[in-house]
Amino acid sequence: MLTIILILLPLALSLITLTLKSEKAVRQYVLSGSVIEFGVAVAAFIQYKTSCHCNLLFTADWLSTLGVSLKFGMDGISLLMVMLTTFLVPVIILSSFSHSYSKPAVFYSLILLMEMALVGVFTAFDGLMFYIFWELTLIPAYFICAVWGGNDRIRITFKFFIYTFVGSLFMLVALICLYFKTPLPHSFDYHWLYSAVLTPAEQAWIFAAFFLAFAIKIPIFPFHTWQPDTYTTSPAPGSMLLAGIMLKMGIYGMIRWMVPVCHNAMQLYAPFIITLAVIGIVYASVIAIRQSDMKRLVAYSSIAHVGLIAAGVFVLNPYAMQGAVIQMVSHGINIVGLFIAIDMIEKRTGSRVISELGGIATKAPRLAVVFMIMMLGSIALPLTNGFIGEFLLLLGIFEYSKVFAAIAGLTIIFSAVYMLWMYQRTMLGKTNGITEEMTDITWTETVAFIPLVIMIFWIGLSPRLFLDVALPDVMTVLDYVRL
Amino acid sequence: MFTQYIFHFLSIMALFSAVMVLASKKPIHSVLFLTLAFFAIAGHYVLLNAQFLAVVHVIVYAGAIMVLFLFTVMLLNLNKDERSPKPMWVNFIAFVAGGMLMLTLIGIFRGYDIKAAHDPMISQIGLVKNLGKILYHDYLIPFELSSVLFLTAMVGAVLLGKKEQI
Amino acid sequence: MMDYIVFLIPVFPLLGFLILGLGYRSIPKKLTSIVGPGTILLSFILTLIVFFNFHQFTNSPTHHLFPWISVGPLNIPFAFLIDPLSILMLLVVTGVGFVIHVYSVGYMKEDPGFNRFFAYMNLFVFSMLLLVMGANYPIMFIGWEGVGLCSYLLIGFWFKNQEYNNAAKKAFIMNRIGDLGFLLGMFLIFTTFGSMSFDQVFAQAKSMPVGSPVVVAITLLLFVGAVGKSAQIPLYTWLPDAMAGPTPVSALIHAATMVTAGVYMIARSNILYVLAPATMTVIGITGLATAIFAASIAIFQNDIKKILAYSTISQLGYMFVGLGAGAFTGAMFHLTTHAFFKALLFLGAGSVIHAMGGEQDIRNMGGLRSKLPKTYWTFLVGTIAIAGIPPLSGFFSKDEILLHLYEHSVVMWAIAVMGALMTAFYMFRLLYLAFFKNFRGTDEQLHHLHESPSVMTTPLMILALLAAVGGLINIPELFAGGSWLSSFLAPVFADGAAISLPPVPVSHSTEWMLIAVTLAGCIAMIYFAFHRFVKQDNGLQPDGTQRSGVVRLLSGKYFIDELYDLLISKPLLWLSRFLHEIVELRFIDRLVNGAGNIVVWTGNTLRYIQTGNVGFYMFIMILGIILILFFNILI
Amino acid sequence: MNTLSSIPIHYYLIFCSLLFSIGVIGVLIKRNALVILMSIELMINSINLLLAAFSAYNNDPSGQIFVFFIMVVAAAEVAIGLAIVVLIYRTTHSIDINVLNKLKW
Repeated sequence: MLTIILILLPLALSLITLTLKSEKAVRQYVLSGSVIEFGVAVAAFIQYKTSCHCNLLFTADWLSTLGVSLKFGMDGISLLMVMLTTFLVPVIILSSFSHSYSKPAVFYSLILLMEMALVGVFTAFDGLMFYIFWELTLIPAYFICAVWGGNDRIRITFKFFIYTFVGSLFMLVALICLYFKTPLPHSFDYHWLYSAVLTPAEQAWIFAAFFLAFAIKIPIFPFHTWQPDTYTTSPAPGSMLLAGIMLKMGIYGMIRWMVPVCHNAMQLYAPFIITLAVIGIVYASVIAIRQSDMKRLVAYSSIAHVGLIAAGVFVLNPYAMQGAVIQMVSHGINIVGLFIAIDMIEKRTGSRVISELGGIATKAPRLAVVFMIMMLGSIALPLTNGFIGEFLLLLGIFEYSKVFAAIAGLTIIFSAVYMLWMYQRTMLGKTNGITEEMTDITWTETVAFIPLVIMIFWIGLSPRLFLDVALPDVMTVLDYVRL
Repeated sequence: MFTQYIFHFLSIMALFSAVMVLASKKPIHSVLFLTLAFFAIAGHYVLLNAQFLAVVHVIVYAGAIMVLFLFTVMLLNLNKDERSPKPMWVNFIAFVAGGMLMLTLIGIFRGYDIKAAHDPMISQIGLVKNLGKILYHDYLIPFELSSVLFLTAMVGAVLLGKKEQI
Repeated sequence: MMDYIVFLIPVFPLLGFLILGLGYRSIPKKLTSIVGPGTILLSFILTLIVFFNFHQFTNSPTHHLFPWISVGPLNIPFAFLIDPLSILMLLVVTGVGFVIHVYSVGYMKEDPGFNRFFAYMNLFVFSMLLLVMGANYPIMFIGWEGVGLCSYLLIGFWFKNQEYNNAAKKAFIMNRIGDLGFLLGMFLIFTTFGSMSFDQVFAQAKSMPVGSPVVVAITLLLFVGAVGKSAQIPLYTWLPDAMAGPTPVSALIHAATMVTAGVYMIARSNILYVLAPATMTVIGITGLATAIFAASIAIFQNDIKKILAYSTISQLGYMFVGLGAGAFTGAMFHLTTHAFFKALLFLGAGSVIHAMGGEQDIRNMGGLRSKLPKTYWTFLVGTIAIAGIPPLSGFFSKDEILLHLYEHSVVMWAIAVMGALMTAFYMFRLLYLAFFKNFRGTDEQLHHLHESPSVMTTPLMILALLAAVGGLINIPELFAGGSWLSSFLAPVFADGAAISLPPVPVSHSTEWMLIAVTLAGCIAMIYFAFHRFVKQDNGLQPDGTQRSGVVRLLSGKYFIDELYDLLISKPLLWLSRFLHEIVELRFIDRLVNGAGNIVVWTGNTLRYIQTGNVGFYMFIMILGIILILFFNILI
Repeated sequence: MNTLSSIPIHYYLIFCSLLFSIGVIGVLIKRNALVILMSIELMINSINLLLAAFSAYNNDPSGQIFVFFIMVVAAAEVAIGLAIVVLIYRTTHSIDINVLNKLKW
């Protein structure tokens, strides 16, 4: 029951938001609404912990002749993703209050719609539902970027839309193909889809279609070119939603669909895919070193990080899979934190260009500290959340192949290089004309960071809560591989 | 044997007229040759013991349609040569294409071994009585609808033919 | 109870960090100067309690705190290990750390970032304690990276200066290169032994054959980590730059504790290393090369802190040589005495810099002996100690390493002795130039000259005392000593010692002879330095002077920084640019956009088929019909 | 066995193919819209005849009914077609179809 509330609540909130007029009312309403949503998610979490997760299952007939049903539920992995989504959305909303967006009702309504679609993706236990929500996320994302974005937004969002849409169409094809391979009566129920009997060739094709969809969404090198532009152009909340949550859909999809359905093909093609991912890690990291725009730098760093996660999924062992799950959460938190910090710098100085900034730490020590913490999480310093994920991922990859692990491990060096470079050039040094008048973040703005900082250290210090929730289902997923 | 001669005669006449429709320089000659071709085809209908069709054919084609053509030619005073014939290579390609189509069609039909299930000479289905029964029994609604079609066509033709710009 | 004491040791510095870090704006300096050193003092006291009751604590050496990461068979508890080795390190870290904290109260008094400084310092001690106390490799790695972070923060403490920030960044990144090696080594340990806990790994390692490739790989990877952290060739260039930080930082982090982490880690994993003779050779050669290399650079440096930095690298090299020769106790002994005398030297240098108003070039010093008597005398003690003159601490520790080296290989011994001679030379050069003869600085500086306050000189004296008598903890048999440290650490190295073949012990007469040779050389060097820099006064060349090739090479630090810049930084930046501008924008993005453009282009092109010529349409149509029919025939 | 049965149905097929092809060639080579319409009529007639022939040979009246309906449609088509031709002539003073190439690109 909680599951369906989690989906419907943001939708209802979103629709009601449209009726509100004043910006203040919209803000209060949206923020409290998203916090309530998070509360529901926490309730689901507690319920999940204390009882079996069948309580969270919701089933209703929809197109019963086609075997499509409204089936939503949560296992450990979805639960973590839902927690991440519902946790980040209030933070994102709160952080966006420092800006005054035109047509606030529509803007926040779209954010809530996005939340609803994302929760839908993570809780769908039916292939067609998964696809529908998957595509549904594109609509608010498109409008947020295309209406409130920066320079050249139309071209860039158009590319983003078409690119990811093409990918998801392949996924639809794969799902339908899979549907016809299910035992009679055909059904989109994920258990039925898992039980589809596939020849190796069919598996390879379905693998390819799924991979294309997810690789574009994640994005894995070389399908990433939409990403830096889109992250750079989007308004800050849009970038956060895209980078913090939306790209997790791709990895989640890999775990949810590819591993159980086409693991043979995955194992067969894993060397190529991991090679791609590892190339992407190094490639994006190297490119990030010389970026001049902070958002773009973070965008490239994100490609490197998610490349590691993708490689981790493909090695198909519990460490890496666990690492991927926990790193999805960590990466979402860290990158949202970084984007918030960048947004606050941009709001105060009007610039995101690294070479134009400097000396912010003297003017805004609080901002410098939180930025440092986000950065440390992002470069995977031990006792921050990033370390747990990267440690497990690299360990898993190491078990698979030592060479890949060594190359992928370069990310810990490169991430230090570009992150410290950015930190040094923007935060440290002397102030200049642009940063001279800079003020520190206000306490209300700091509030947006506090949950993130708490999560960074919580996961870093004691990841057990999160690891234990996901572990049984990670094992279940991996059991499909062993069978 | 006699019917065979008639068949060949009618066929040759129809084909010759058809060729002449194309070969004539003046549209009026084309129309006249077309009329000849229609009569030859009407003969074929008779040969097939489809009297009803033969009659309708003569009325509709040789009567109504030909008159329409003639009127158009004459009213518009189109009875002159084409101002600039198409270049040779276009004609050539057209002939090749048409010839290929013909060869393909003949090639297809040659491949089929179609057995005549019934002798057309003794077939009674082409008689007005039989066809009328079927037409007013099985095909009543299409038949009635065809009158609507005519009405539509008439309205359309009138509208199109009006002087004023629509 | 015992568990609590153990846990509290790192908790105090962490608390200090949290208090000072969260309230860095509001806490008055007075309070900070109590909280900052106070937390370390508490840890030190607890360490002493542990030390004096160490039998109780080492009965069950591993103290579990809470489970940290657990995934299937991977189980990493947050646990501490208390054994003689970690107690020794704890004593050094908290003891020297406390002294340096006290010193910093005086040294940093005027700095606006006073609170921030102590917050970082406390965080550093916390990380270092984790590193030392960790009962498994990942916990050690937490500390390992944590100290790297603190080093970064403290080197770039004066963050308005981008040069300093560059130095900080360099230190962090070079450390990270090592960390990657450490991390991979850890993974290999896990895949080999199925655990990362010291006790389990070492217990299993005991039964491994000597020289198995996997152990060699593990030890080499771990050694990469040690190379990064302990500034050995080729990853040493960050340490001289790290002198950008405040001097107490150099003393604590870049002399006494953090840089010795590599030595500690190898000593900790001694069983693995004993099993990998190939790695031991690599370590020995690296250490020896570093020792000589850094010492030779130090001879021609003029910055007081840079000299000490190269000296540190060189001394670390000695420790690694010791490790390579299997003298784990010797290395740890040298680590301890080095912590004393190098911290002393750095703090003394800090006192000098403080007095000179920030001047660091020894060419502008001179004659400070009379102006800064306390600093001079303590500095002298440190110099003698590092030069290896008996009976100060440096003599004993260095001698122990040299002796082991001699047992190992005479050639290596000879090279190491050469390094020791160079050490004596450059240290006395420093001493003479800074403290003897006449003052060469500006009048303003002369006017400013003053002895440091007692809050700074007292730590100097404490450390001088330690540097003087620190050698007593391990007086060898030769001098009728009890080798207390050896027996104290013996349990840790017992397993390793049992595996490795005991070298043929040299006779006492040989030992005497070795000592005599070394000592004679050192004294000759000291005299040579005296002759050259005090008598003749020709050691002072301004920056622009033409010098012979060798000297230019040495004073240019072998141009390694420039080489790295040319070989790594520049190509990396170039590659970054290439990948972004050519591969990314011109190739991949064009490919993607090309896919879109092909659609547009196709549409644009096929549009022209729509000629408007009806005849053409009909022709196409008929062609289509023909094709359909034709395929009909075929099928 | 009647005499007429000596005309095999193939004769009709070939004859109609020829007639149809002539119509097609006419459509292709002529520029005069009127003649093109005539060619279309020829094609329709060839189809009609074939339908009638099959109908007769198979003794199935539906074929002939269809011919009837086709004639209906053809008559309507010619009426409209000629109206259009007249209209074109009025606007362009030509019934050359090559003039009618405004609907392109």
